Parts: sequence; structure tokens; C-alpha cells
Amino acid sequence: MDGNEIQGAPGLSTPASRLVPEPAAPVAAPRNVAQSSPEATAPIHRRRTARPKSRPVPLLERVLERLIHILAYTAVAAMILIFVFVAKEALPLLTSPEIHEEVTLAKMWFIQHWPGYDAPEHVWQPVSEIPKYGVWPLLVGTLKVTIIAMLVAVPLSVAAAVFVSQYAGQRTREIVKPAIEFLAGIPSVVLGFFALIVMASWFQEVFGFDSRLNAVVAGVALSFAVIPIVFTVCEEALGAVPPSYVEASVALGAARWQTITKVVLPAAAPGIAASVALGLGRAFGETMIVLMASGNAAILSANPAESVRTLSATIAAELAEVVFGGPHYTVLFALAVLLFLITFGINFAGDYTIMRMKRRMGVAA
Amino acid sequence: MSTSIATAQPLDTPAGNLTVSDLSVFYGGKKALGPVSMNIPGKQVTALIGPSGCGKSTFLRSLNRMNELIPGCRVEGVVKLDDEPIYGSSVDAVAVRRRIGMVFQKSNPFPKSIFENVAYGLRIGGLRERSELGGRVESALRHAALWEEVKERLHESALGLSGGQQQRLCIARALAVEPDVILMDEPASALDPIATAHIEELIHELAREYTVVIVTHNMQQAARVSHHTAFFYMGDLVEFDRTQVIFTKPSQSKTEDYVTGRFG
Amino acid sequence: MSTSIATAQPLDTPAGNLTVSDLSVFYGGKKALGPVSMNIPGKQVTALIGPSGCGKSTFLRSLNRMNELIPGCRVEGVVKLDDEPIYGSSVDAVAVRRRIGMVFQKSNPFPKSIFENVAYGLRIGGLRERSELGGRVESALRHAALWEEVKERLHESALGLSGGQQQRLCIARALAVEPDVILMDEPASALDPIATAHIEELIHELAREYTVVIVTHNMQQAARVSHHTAFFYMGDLVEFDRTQVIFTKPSQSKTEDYVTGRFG
Amino acid sequence: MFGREHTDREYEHELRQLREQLLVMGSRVESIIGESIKALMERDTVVAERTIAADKVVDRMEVELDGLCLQILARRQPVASDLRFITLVLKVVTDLERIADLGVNICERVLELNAEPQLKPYVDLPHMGREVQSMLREVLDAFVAKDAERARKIIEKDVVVDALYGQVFRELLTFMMEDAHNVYRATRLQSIAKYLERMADHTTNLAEMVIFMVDGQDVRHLSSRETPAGSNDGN
Amino acid sequence: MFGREHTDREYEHELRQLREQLLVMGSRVESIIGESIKALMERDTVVAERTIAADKVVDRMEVELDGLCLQILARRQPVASDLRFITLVLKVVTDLERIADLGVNICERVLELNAEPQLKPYVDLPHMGREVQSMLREVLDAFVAKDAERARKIIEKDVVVDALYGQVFRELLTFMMEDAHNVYRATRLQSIAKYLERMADHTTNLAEMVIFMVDGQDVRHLSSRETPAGSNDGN
Amino acid sequence: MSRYSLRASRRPRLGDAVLWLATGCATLLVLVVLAIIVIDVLRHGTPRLTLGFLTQSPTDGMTAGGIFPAIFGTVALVLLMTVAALPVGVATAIYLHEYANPTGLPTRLVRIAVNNLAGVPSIVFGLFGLGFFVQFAGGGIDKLFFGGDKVYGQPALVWAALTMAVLTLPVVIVATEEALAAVSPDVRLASAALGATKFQTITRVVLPQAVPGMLTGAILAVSRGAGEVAPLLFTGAAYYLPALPHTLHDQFMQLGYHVYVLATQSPDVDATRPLLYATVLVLLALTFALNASAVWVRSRMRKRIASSHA
Ligand SMILES: Nc1ncnc2c1ncn2[C@@H]1O[C@H](COP(=O)(O)OP(=O)(O)OP(=O)(O)O)[C@@H](O)[C@H]1O
Ligand SMILES: Nc1ncnc2c1ncn2[C@@H]1O[C@H](COP(=O)(O)OP(=O)(O)OP(=O)(O)O)[C@@H](O)[C@H]1O
Ligand SMILES: [Mg+2]
Ligand SMILES: [Mg+2]
Ligand SMILES: O=P([O-])([O-])[O-]
Repeated sequence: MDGNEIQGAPGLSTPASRLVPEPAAPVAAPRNVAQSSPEATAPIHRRRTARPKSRPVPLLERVLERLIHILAYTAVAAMILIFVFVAKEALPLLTSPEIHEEVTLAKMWFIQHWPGYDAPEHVWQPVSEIPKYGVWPLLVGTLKVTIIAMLVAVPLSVAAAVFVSQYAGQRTREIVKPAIEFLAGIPSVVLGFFALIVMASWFQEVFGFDSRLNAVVAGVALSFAVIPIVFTVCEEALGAVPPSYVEASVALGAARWQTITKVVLPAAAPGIAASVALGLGRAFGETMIVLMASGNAAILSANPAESVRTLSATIAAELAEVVFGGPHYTVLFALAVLLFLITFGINFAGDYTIMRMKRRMGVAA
Repeated sequence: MSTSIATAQPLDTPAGNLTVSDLSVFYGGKKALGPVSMNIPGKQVTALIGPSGCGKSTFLRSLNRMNELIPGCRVEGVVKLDDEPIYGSSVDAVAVRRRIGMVFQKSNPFPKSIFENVAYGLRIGGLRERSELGGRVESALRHAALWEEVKERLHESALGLSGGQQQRLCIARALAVEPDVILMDEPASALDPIATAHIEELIHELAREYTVVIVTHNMQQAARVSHHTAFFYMGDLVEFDRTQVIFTKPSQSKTEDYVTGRFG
Repeated sequence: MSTSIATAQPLDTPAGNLTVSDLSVFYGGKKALGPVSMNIPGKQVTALIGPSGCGKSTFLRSLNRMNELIPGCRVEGVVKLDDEPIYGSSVDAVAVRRRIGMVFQKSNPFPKSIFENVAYGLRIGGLRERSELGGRVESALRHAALWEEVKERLHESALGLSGGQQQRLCIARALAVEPDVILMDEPASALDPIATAHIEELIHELAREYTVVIVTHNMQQAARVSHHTAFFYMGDLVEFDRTQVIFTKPSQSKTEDYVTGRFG
Repeated sequence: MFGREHTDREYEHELRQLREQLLVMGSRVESIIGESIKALMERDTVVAERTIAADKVVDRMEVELDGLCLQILARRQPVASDLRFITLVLKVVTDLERIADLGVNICERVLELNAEPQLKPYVDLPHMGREVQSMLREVLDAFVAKDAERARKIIEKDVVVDALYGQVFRELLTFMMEDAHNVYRATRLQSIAKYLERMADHTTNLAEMVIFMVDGQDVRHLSSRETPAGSNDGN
Repeated sequence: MFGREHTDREYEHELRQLREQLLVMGSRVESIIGESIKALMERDTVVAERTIAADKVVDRMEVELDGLCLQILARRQPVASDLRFITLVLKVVTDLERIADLGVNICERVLELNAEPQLKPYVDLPHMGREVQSMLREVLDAFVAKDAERARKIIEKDVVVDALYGQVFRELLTFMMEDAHNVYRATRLQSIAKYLERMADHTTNLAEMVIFMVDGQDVRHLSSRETPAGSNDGN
Repeated sequence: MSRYSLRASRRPRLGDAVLWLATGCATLLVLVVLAIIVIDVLRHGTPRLTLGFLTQSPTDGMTAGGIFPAIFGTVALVLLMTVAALPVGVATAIYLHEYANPTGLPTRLVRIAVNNLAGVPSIVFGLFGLGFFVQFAGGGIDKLFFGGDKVYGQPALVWAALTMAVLTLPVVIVATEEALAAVSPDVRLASAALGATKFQTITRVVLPQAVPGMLTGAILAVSRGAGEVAPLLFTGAAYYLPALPHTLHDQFMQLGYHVYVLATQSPDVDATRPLLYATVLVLLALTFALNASAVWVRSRMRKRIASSHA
């Protein structure tokens, strides 16, 4: 039947009787009608006159679809531009001889023996007679604040997420979730303000810190910014654990806490990891809180009670007063590149871990 | 429309025969459906049965080019509605789908009013006049045996209907654009026996005016509802015959084994 | 356990009879299930049938206190496993569920390995020894007719199994804690005929050692698989009898109408 | 709540068709009985031959009804009363067809008898025929009305036919012993009586099936109908 | 791919049970035929009475098998060959039960005959009996082997039995015409011959059913068996 | 066979008590911190919050007067930012979710970009705004149209807004995509099967259902934009500017920046403290209002989706 239309038609060796189930089956009779060039017949006919007319030429559709397609690449463009334009300003650090007179990458990273100092030291002191651009005090400061913030935020927010998603009743949930979302909405400058004006004094009274503004104050304040992020993502991940897992576990005679620790938390692990990664990125790059609450002293020390100066705060505090295109300006942009790369790394590592966890659990497969 | 005349159908309603010749479907280069050739007779119910993954849904979707929505899916062979190839280069997939409608396993009404659900296909087809819309919506709902149940609440949300009613609404929505063929992929598998009985009854009624092709996992349902039954196995069409024959005296032993429950 | 002796069961395996007396279930004050009394015989398959919303699942879930997970659900009446009331004030719901296991409509293996899925119930019960765990897991998988298919891949993810295998895994998981009763809520409704046949076969096997109570929408399945059938309608138990009687000569005309497909 | 009609009207239609066809077959068989008695009484060869031909239709209907039952069983998975009804039909048609065959046999004997002069005036034979015919009519009515009581009454009537048969048989035996010339015709008449007796037995079968369909109770072999009291006297 | 056994072993088991029970019933009926012939030949009242009692078992088996079929139909929704098999059983048991009844009838006539001296040596009657018995055995074998060819051969054998019947009938007619004293016994023997002829008819029915089960082809009423060539000479 | 008694064993109950208590305390602690902040701000902020404070400019070296320019600047900034970010964000989300092949390279690129954009520290955006918008774009415009005069080539409202738009772009994209994903795929299939083109399906079926989600995205973006300070430091926020901005290339005051300035650079901390608290209160009220409306819109959307699954 119509064998000439189809490639490899000889393969049609099935008896015709099997194809035509009933002798009376109304098979299209005049086969010879549509033979000549089978693929190029007229478009499908309309049946009844009352049928809607054929669609208008979708010019507008085409244009809009094109536009959507183009706009979709804005994010990619922005990403590239951010890197390019920040890196461009930092580039002289590698290439410009003028700037090399004052600062080099090596001077920034390796320990230096500065005039007037007893021993070699990492020092960040860009505005002095001999500008010193040692980045380690900034880096360590950033790490200190970040670690403190995460240590406070992660247990609290994961626990709160477990409580809200597993134990809390409908009414409790309806109070806690918007409240924490409200916390998320508090601008960081307000948190910074609160840390600076209120918290710092309290902490000093309670813990007897030497410097009112220090890594602990900044870290704890920072954790207030991180908690809602971690909580929200965690809570979502816990809520997304299929209720059927819980049912299955309960039906096997597991108590609530067993179900949570053995089924719900493992199943939500990728989401929890994602929340931590997100929170970490936020803590690392957060500017205003640390700018206001950390004391901004670039001291290289492990002591959390001392003032610290972070990468982001350094840029924010110093860029406004530097000579445009000068060595300090270039170094600050280099710090921005560093910040950018580190957050990029955190993001990437986070994504990768989550992907692997998901695959291990057979979700992505 | 010469064929419709030749087969003594009234001039204004085409026969609705589907002729499938050497149809193969590939997903990303892997063949999922062997070359299948069959003539699906018009104005009858044809059931597709077979074990999971044998290609029933794939076959069904290739009858109205819905598989083109699946990335990496490729189709070879010829499918003709009456005498027009639906995969012709000058044939618009959108036009094909207006003549070959589809109903899915899970009822999927739009979150709009009952009226707007049924009117949707007409509106996107460019119909604007209120009065005609109203008439066509009513007629589609009547066809789907739903009119009496919903006529008082046409402008309420379709999501307020029961499962069985929603599925009939989806059928009405497909009927509104006046297709020749209606494809159904397990249309009653999510429903309880009572709603299922109503849908089956409706399918039977529809076969007066439409060609109906239905995929079902429920062999008893295929037996009850269809005039012809096609048994697929591992991507091949094993047997296609009158339902009565398939369920009393199939000619292939594979079919016999499957319908009698000898799955090995 | 005096009854088990009285009914001439071997001493070490309880009869597994469920005695339901005047059981009513309310959702937020609204009654969903009228007072139901029935004796579900041990080591047999009892099927619950009836139209959607008639309270089959509600009844089933009240047999192992799973309904306590639903906020606002209240139960009245007495359910006894052999001679112990399961709603007694000093009875722990967790303990009840270890003796009355449950399998759900959609297979729901944990996203863990096959082994860990089956071992789960044992681990939470406090079993630690590797060797005993292994033995009990194997025995449960054998009972569920899955051992041969998975023994080579016990430590692969359970989510890699096919739908039917997943459902059998869920049954194995329920068996591992050695319950007396297994409740199943439409365990095969999401499966194709072949997987369904395997599950049905398995259910039959299970009835040698366990009391099985199964909810099904598929009357034919109830007919095939069960020894006794209970027909529920609008929250009431209309008829409860041997399956053979229900499907050849029910005593209630409502039952007759339902099983013969006269849904009105 | 539920209606008494199947939700699936197609199914309902098939069942109704089955019922109607069965009744048509029953009435054809009934008329074959009547015609064969008529042919006997009126010594009418034409009627006898016409009746023999009519049996072909009944044969065809049996095959058709069986096919319809098989189809419904395969496609509809009937249970409970529907299932009992369909299996009933499967068995009923066999009996009906057999009754029609017996009617044909009567006509065959009539043809043979018509070649000879009449042995004696027939009194009990037409009585038997009427009895059997009314039993069949009754059983069909009971079937339509789903009336088990009525069906039970029919079973009781079988005794009457058996008694008549014993009487006819002995009477004809006497004829044969009196005169060897009577033997040929008397044996023919004995056969006819036997056929009528068998018809009544088959009708009793039908009545039992109606009881089974309505009550779901199998009453076969409870009475000792197969070896009725009067049968010692003849057969 | 698929096996030849049902995935549901319980179902498979039920079908096998049905098949086996049917064979048991068949062999019981076969032995009833043999015994009744033996009772006739040896004028053995004890055997005759034992055989009459044995029929009760066959009756019970019929009811049981019918119930089993109904149960399988209700619970398993069989289709295709399984369905044909089960509807076959529904019809087969009726014929088997009837054959057993005819055996009982033979025994009843034997009891009557044993009260009188033997009319003549029996030659053709035992021959008929053996034929019928072998036909039944053959048909049960064909059923087990699902052998439609063998079943077709059985149908052909029916002609032989019909011919024998005609012969016996005419012979006995002669006896009766010769001597009125022979009439009582001769009519008894005629009945026995008739019973055997009917048994062969029923066996032919069974053969047709086997053909239907195997080939799905309804061969009833295709041959003109119901009014066989030799029947003009007797009945 | 070992049988379990139906009698209760106490062990599971203890585990539940411990876990409940621990997680409950954590939740309570978070709520307490929030309450402390809010109460502190309310207690110290309300007394100073007058109509004049909201409508006047700062005076006396910002130790007196109001914050009207800052409010105005914040609103202007946020509006401009939304106008820039919303269309792009929605278009990107539609592309990602409706058009792109989910496994294709373009999609992966866009997704990586969006993810990382969301993770870039806000201060880096500030530098980017300075480098790209102020110097490159602004400078370019000046060179082309103003003969090298510094008109656009300096920190300005428009550059701050655009910088902020890039910063909030991921928020809009993620929220919109979530809203699109919440539209069940079945409905799309149904539309296609009725002979709708992809565009018709999107505009008539998908977008109407996704609008609340997109709105949520917009509001969250606005709220974020209203509170961010770091990117403004170098792109247009002014320390003190009694006049309102009236062109796009003017500098402007902003609430958050104002708080920062008052808190850290005020010569007389005690004098500014009441003012500072009141400003914080205004800023907090603004973001609270925005967030609350987002929550409201979203809960309405959830209800709609929930009912569509019923
Ligand atoms: N989108 C897809 N991409 C790749 N392979 C596919 C896709 N859809 C189906 N297949 C494969 O094609 C084969 C046929 O699938 P199809 O869905 O048509 O089976 P089916 O008979 O409808 O099964 P079911 O009864 O489970 O719906 C299967 O092997 C399946 O794995
Ligand atoms: N969680 C719940 N809250 C309130 N009412 C409920 C709940 N679950 C069930 N119901 C009501 O209780 C009644 C019985 O429900 P149930 O789920 O037991 O029915 P079912 O027979 O299992 O139906 P189906 O066959 O659809 O599963 C219904 O009217 C239902 O609306
Ligand atoms: Mg499918
Ligand atoms: Mg349920
Ligand atoms: O696919 P089913 O739900 O009919 O088994």
C-alpha cells in the first residue's frame, strides 16, 4: 500500500488482512489520488465552514519571541561585564610599571619587613608614607567574621527550619515563617546600625571586650543576615520531602524523631547544603554590616575579640578617597576581583556538592 | 475531499480514517517504536494495549505530532488523515492538532471558568463573536455529556468540578474545535469505577461522530470500550483486529498470552 | 494470647484477626465513616471496595492508627488485633504500626539503597548486628518475591528499580519488621498489568502468613485477589462476605448494583 | 442511589438483546411444539415438513446466542446476577435447541405414520403436547418476570407429564400385544410420547435454571426428576 | 517472552483443577456406560443398582463444576482460550451428566428385563455400547490433547452407532411382530438401544465443543447429525 | 518470630522531646532577636517620627530637620531600577523555562550567570557600576554628546538605578521562573493539543497563572533595592543634598546611605541618634510594607495553585 511513498517500504511484509481489521473498514479507496508528490500536498483542510479562520500571520509573535531570546542573554552579558570591568581596573597591578613602584602582587601576598617594624609582618596600611598593601589581615578578618556568622546562623536556622516544618502546628508556622521572612527583609545597613549602636555595647558589657567593635559583634550581626537565607531554603527543602516518605517511615513504626533524623533530614540534605552555601556566599561578601560593626582595624590575629577589617569593608571605606587610577585604586579593584573569585568558588563548590548529593540519592538520575 | 465521497460519507464530515505506514519513532537516535503500519478506521473506537514501555503513548502522540514537543524525538514514515499526510513539509503541526485532538491521563483543565476552558481552542483559533462562542461551547459540553451538570455554573472555576467531570470537561474542550479524531492516553486511569463508567459510556457515544484512539492499561476497559484493538509489544504492533476477535480468538500467541494474563 | 490457642493456631504465630466494633471516624467533627463492625479474618486477604470517598482509605488507616497523622481526625470505637485493643490508652501507636504494617498507592521507597530500605524498620527498632540485619533483609526480600531480581544490587539506589519492583520493595520493607497484618491502599493502581499481576500473585502468597487488607478501585482485582470482600458506601459498610459470594450472589442490592456496574 | 440500569448503556443494550433473542428462540421452539402436535393430529405432511425446516432457524439462533454470550463474557466481565444470567443463557439454549430437535423428531415420526392408516384416536398425546407447550410458555414468562416461584410450579408439573407418558406407553403396549400389525405404528407413537416426555424434562431444566438465576440457588438433582415415579411403568 | 502459564498461579491452579475435575467426571461417566452394558449382558441386578447409585456422584460433580466455572468467571474475567475453555466446561458437564443419566436409564431397563427370561442373545447392543464408550474415551483424550483432528474423527463415528441402532430397532420390531409376548421385553431393549444412540449424540456434541475450544470454530449443526441418515428407520 | 508488644516503650518519646525542645528553642531565639531589634527601633524611633521629619530636608549638619530628600531618592531609585530589571528578568525567565532546551549549552550558560550574579557581593556591583556605567557608559556619552563635559560621566541616579537593576535581576528571574514552573506542564500540553502555538500557550495560559509569582519577584527586588547601600556608595548616592534630583544624571540621597552616614560619620553622635532611629524606622517600615505585600501576593498564588491541584 502506498509503498512508493516511504523509504524502505519493502519491509512492509505484514499481510494486508492484518492491517485492515474488518473487511468493511472504510479504508480510503482511491489510492492513486495523492500519489504524485506525497509530502507536498496542500495544508490540512478545514472541515466545516464555521471553523475559525486560519491564524493571522504571527509577525508580532515572532518579534517578541526574538526579543525574549535576546534579552535572556543579559545576565550572561552582565556577568562577563562585571568581571571584565572590575578586572580591567585591577589589571595595572600586573602590567603598569608606575604602580609596581608602590605595590606588586608579591608585596601584597608575601610577608614584608617594613621600615619601622621590628619583624617582617603582614600589614594593611595603604594611606601612610609607605603604603602597605598586605592582604592577609583583610583575608583573615573576613574569614573570622564569616566563620563566626556561620557558626551562629547554621545551627539556629537549620534547627528552626526543622521545628517549623516538622513539629510546628499550622498556627505556629503562620507566625514564624513571615517573621523570619521579615528578618530577611531588614536592610543590612539597619542590622549594621543595630550592631553598632546597640549590640556592641551590650556585648562589651556582657563579655568585657576591649574594643567595642570586634569580630564577634560583626559576626553575630552578620548571622542575622544569614539566618533567614539558610532558614528559608532549608525549610523549603524539608517541606519538599515527599510526605510519602514520612508515611512510609511512620507506618514502619518509627517515632517522629526517628523519621526526622533518618528520613527527612537525609532526603533534604542537598537543599540544606545549598542553603549553607548560599549563606556562606552572602556572609563572605556582605559589606555594610561589617563596615559598620567590625571596628575596621586591619589586625592580623586569631582573637575574635579584636577589631577586624574585611575585604568588602575595605573597598567600601577606602575607594571614595583614593586617586582615580592610582595604586591604591588598583589594589582595591584587585581585592574586588579576589572577592568575586572567592564567592564564585563558593557558589561553584556548593552547586557541585549538591549535584553530587542528589545523584547519590538517585534523584538526578 | 474526494475520498469522503468515495467512501460514501456525507459531504461535510470526513471519514476520519488514519492511515499509518511504516511509522517509526526515535528518541535521541534510539528507536522506541518499530515500523508500524495500520489503518485506523474512522468513526470507531480503537484501543491500544500492551505492557508498559511498549510504545503505546509514543504511537498515540505521533498521530497528532504532539511528540514534536519532546526534544530529541524523531518520526519516520507516513501518517495520513483521510488522504492528507500529517507530516508533510507544508503541513502545519498546529493545524494537525486542531483536527486531531487529544485528552490526557490526568485531567488538566485550565484554571479558568468552565466556559473559558471550552472556549479556549475557539478563541485561539480566532473566533471572537460572543453568540457563536456560546453556541459552540454548549454543543461541545452536550457532546461530552456534561452540559446538564454544569449549565448553571458555566462561569465558575473548572477546578471545582469532580475528577470525572474535569476529565469530561477536557473532552468537551477537545471537541469544541471540532476535530475529526480524538486521541486519549489512559483517560480514565485516575478515576474511580463510577467516573470511569461515565467516561467509557461517553467514548462510545463519541464514536458516532469522531474517530477515537485510546491507550489503556486496563485490558478489560479495552475490551469494553473499543471496536478494534491493537496490541503492541516492545515497540512493535503484534496484532490489530476487531476487539471481539482479540479477546476471544486472537491469531497471535503473544496476544493470547498477554490478554489471558500469561506474562511469564 | 489466649484466643490464638482457643482458635487452634500454633502458639508462636498469632492469628492476626482484626476485630472492629462500632468504629467511627470523624474529620474535624464531620463523620466520614459510620459505625462499622466487622471481623477481618486472620491469614486471609480482605478487599475493601466502594465508590470514591466512601471511606475505604479512612477505614484502612484507622486499622493501624495512621489516621493520627491527619490533623483533626478523631476515631471512636474499638479495634482489636487478636485480643488487644489497638486504641487502648496504654497502647503506643508506634508499637501498633510495627505489628500492622502498611503499603501505599504510590510506591514510596526511601532514597536509600535497596538494603537500607528494607533494613530501615529493623534499624529504628534497635537492631544493630550486621549479620542478623542481612538475614532479615534477605528473608523479607524473598517473601516479597524480589530477592532474585535484586540480590546482585542490594546496595544500589532503590529509585533505580522499576515501578513494580519498587512496590514490591515497599512490601518487603513492611514485611521486614514481621508484622501480623499488612494494610495496602490501592497498591497496584499505578502499575501496568504485568506488574499488577506480580503484585496480585504476591498478595496471595502473603496470605499464608499474614492478614492482608487491601483497598482497591478495581473490582476485578478485588475479585481476583481476595478471600473476603467488604463493600462500603457513603461511609457505611454495606456488605461483608466471601468474595465469591459478593461477586456471584451478593445479598444486598446496593452491592449487586455496584459490582455489576449499575451506578445510576 | 444506584439505578437498575447499567451505567454503560452499550452493555445494557447487549444484555437486553441477549434476553430478547432468547425469548424469540423460546417462542420459536414453542411454536415448533405446537406445529408438531398439529401435524400429528391432522396427519398433515406439509406442516410436518415445514416444522422440520423451521428447526434450522433455531439451530442458527443457538449458535448466535452462544456467540453473543461469549462476546459479553469476554468484553464486559459480568458478575453476580448478570453473570448468572449469561451462563444461564449458555445452558438454556442447549435445552431449547434439544426441545426443537425433539419436535423435529415428532414430525419425522408423523411423516412415517402418515404413510399408514391411523392406529387409534389420539387423546393423551395431544394432552401431553398441550401440557408441554404450556410448561415452556410458563418457563419463558417466569424467566422474563424473574419469578422463581412460578418456575418451581413448573417443575411440579413435570410429574403430570410423566404420568401421562406412563399411561400412553402402557396403552400402546396393549395395542402391540393385541395385534402384531400395530407394532410398527405403536412404536412410532411410543417414540412421540417419549419425545414429549423428554421435552417436559428439558423444560424442567429451564425452570431450574430460572430459579438459579433469580435466587442463585442450584436446585438440580434435588428432586429425583431424572427417574420419575411413573417411569418404572415405561420409558 | 511470555510463558504458557498464567502469571497468577492461583488462577492457573483453578484452571487446572477445573480440567482435572472434568476429566474425573468424564471417566466416571465412561465407567457408568461400561457398567450398564455389563449389567445388561450379565443380567446383574447388583451392578445395575450400583451404577444407578454412582450417578449421584456425577450429578454432584456437575453442580460443583458449574459452580467452579461461575466462580472463575466472576473472579478471573477469563478471555480468549481460557474463556472458551470455561464456557466449554459449562456445556460439557450437561452432556456428561445426561450420558450418565442414560446409563442409569439402561440399568433401570436392565432391572425390568431381569425380572423376565432373556429374549435373545445380545450382539449388536454390546457392540453399540463399546462404540459409545470408546467414543467418549476418545473425546476426553482429544480434549486433554487439545486435538481438533481427533475430535473430528469422533464425529464421523456417530454414523456407525446410528446404523447399529437402526439395525437393532428393526430386529426388535420383527421380534415383537412375531410374538406379542416379546413386546414388553423388546420395547425395553429398543429403549436401551435408543439410550446408546443418544449417548453417541451427546459424545458428538462434546467433540464439537473440543473443536470449538481448540479452533474457536463453531461446528454445530453443520453436519446433519441430529437427523442422521439411518434415523428414518427407527427412533 | 519476635513479637512486639503493643505497650508503649518510653525511648521514642524521649527522643522526640529532646528534638522538639532543641529545635523549638532555636526558633524562639531567632524570634527573640527579631523582636529585640524591632522593639528597640520602634521605642527609639517613634518619638522623632513627625510629619515634618518626613517632609523636610536635613538641616544643621544633619543633626536636625527631616529626611524627605532621602525618601524621595529611594523611591526614585527603586522605580527606575524596577523599570529596568523587570522586563529583562521576566524575558530571561520565560526564555529559560519555556523556550530553551533545558540541557543545551545556552541554557546552562544563562543559568550559571544567573546563579553567580546572585552570589556576587554587593560591593563588587558598586565597583562594576563605577567602572562600567559611570566611567565607561557615562564617560562615553559625555564624549559623544557633551564634548567631554562631565554630565553623565559621574555618579548619578540613572547609574545607581541600573547597577541596582543588575543586582536585582537574579531575584526577578528566579521568582518568575518559580512562578512559571508552578504552572503544571499538563496545562501546556492541553493547550498545544488544542492547536495553540507556543506563544499563544505562554501568553494565554502560562503567564496569567504566573503573574502573581512575577509580582512577588518584582516586590522582592524592590525591597532588596530599597535596602542595599553598598552598590550606591560609588555610583550616585550623595552624603548630603538638600535639593531633590531632577534629572537622571543628578546625584541623590538614599535612606540606607543616610543611615550609614548618620551612624558612622556624624560629628555629634548623641545629637543625631534620635534622628538616626527615626530614619531606621522609616526604612524598616518601607521594606516591611514591601515584603508584607510580597508575602500576601505569594500566599494568594499558593492558594490558587493548591486549588488547581485539588
Ligand atoms: N521522552 C522520552 N525520551 C526518551 N525515551 C522515551 C521518551 N518517552 C518514551 N521513551 C521510551 O520509549 C519507549 C516507549 O515509551 P511509551 O511512553 O510510548 O510507552 P507506553 O507504552 O506508553 O508505556 P506506558 O504504558 O508506561 O505509558 C519506552 O522504552 C520509553 O522508555
Ligand atoms: N484529611 C481529610 N480531611 C477531611 N476529610 C477527609 C480527609 N480525608 C478524607 N476525608 C473525607 O472522608 C471521606 C472518606 O474519604 P476516604 O479517603 O476514606 O475515601 P476513599 O473511599 O478512600 O476514596 P478514594 O477511593 O477516592 O480513595 C470523604 O468524604 C473525604 O472527603
Ligand atoms: Mg503511556
Ligand atoms: Mg482512598
Ligand atoms: O494504570 P491503572 O491506574 O489503570 O492501573
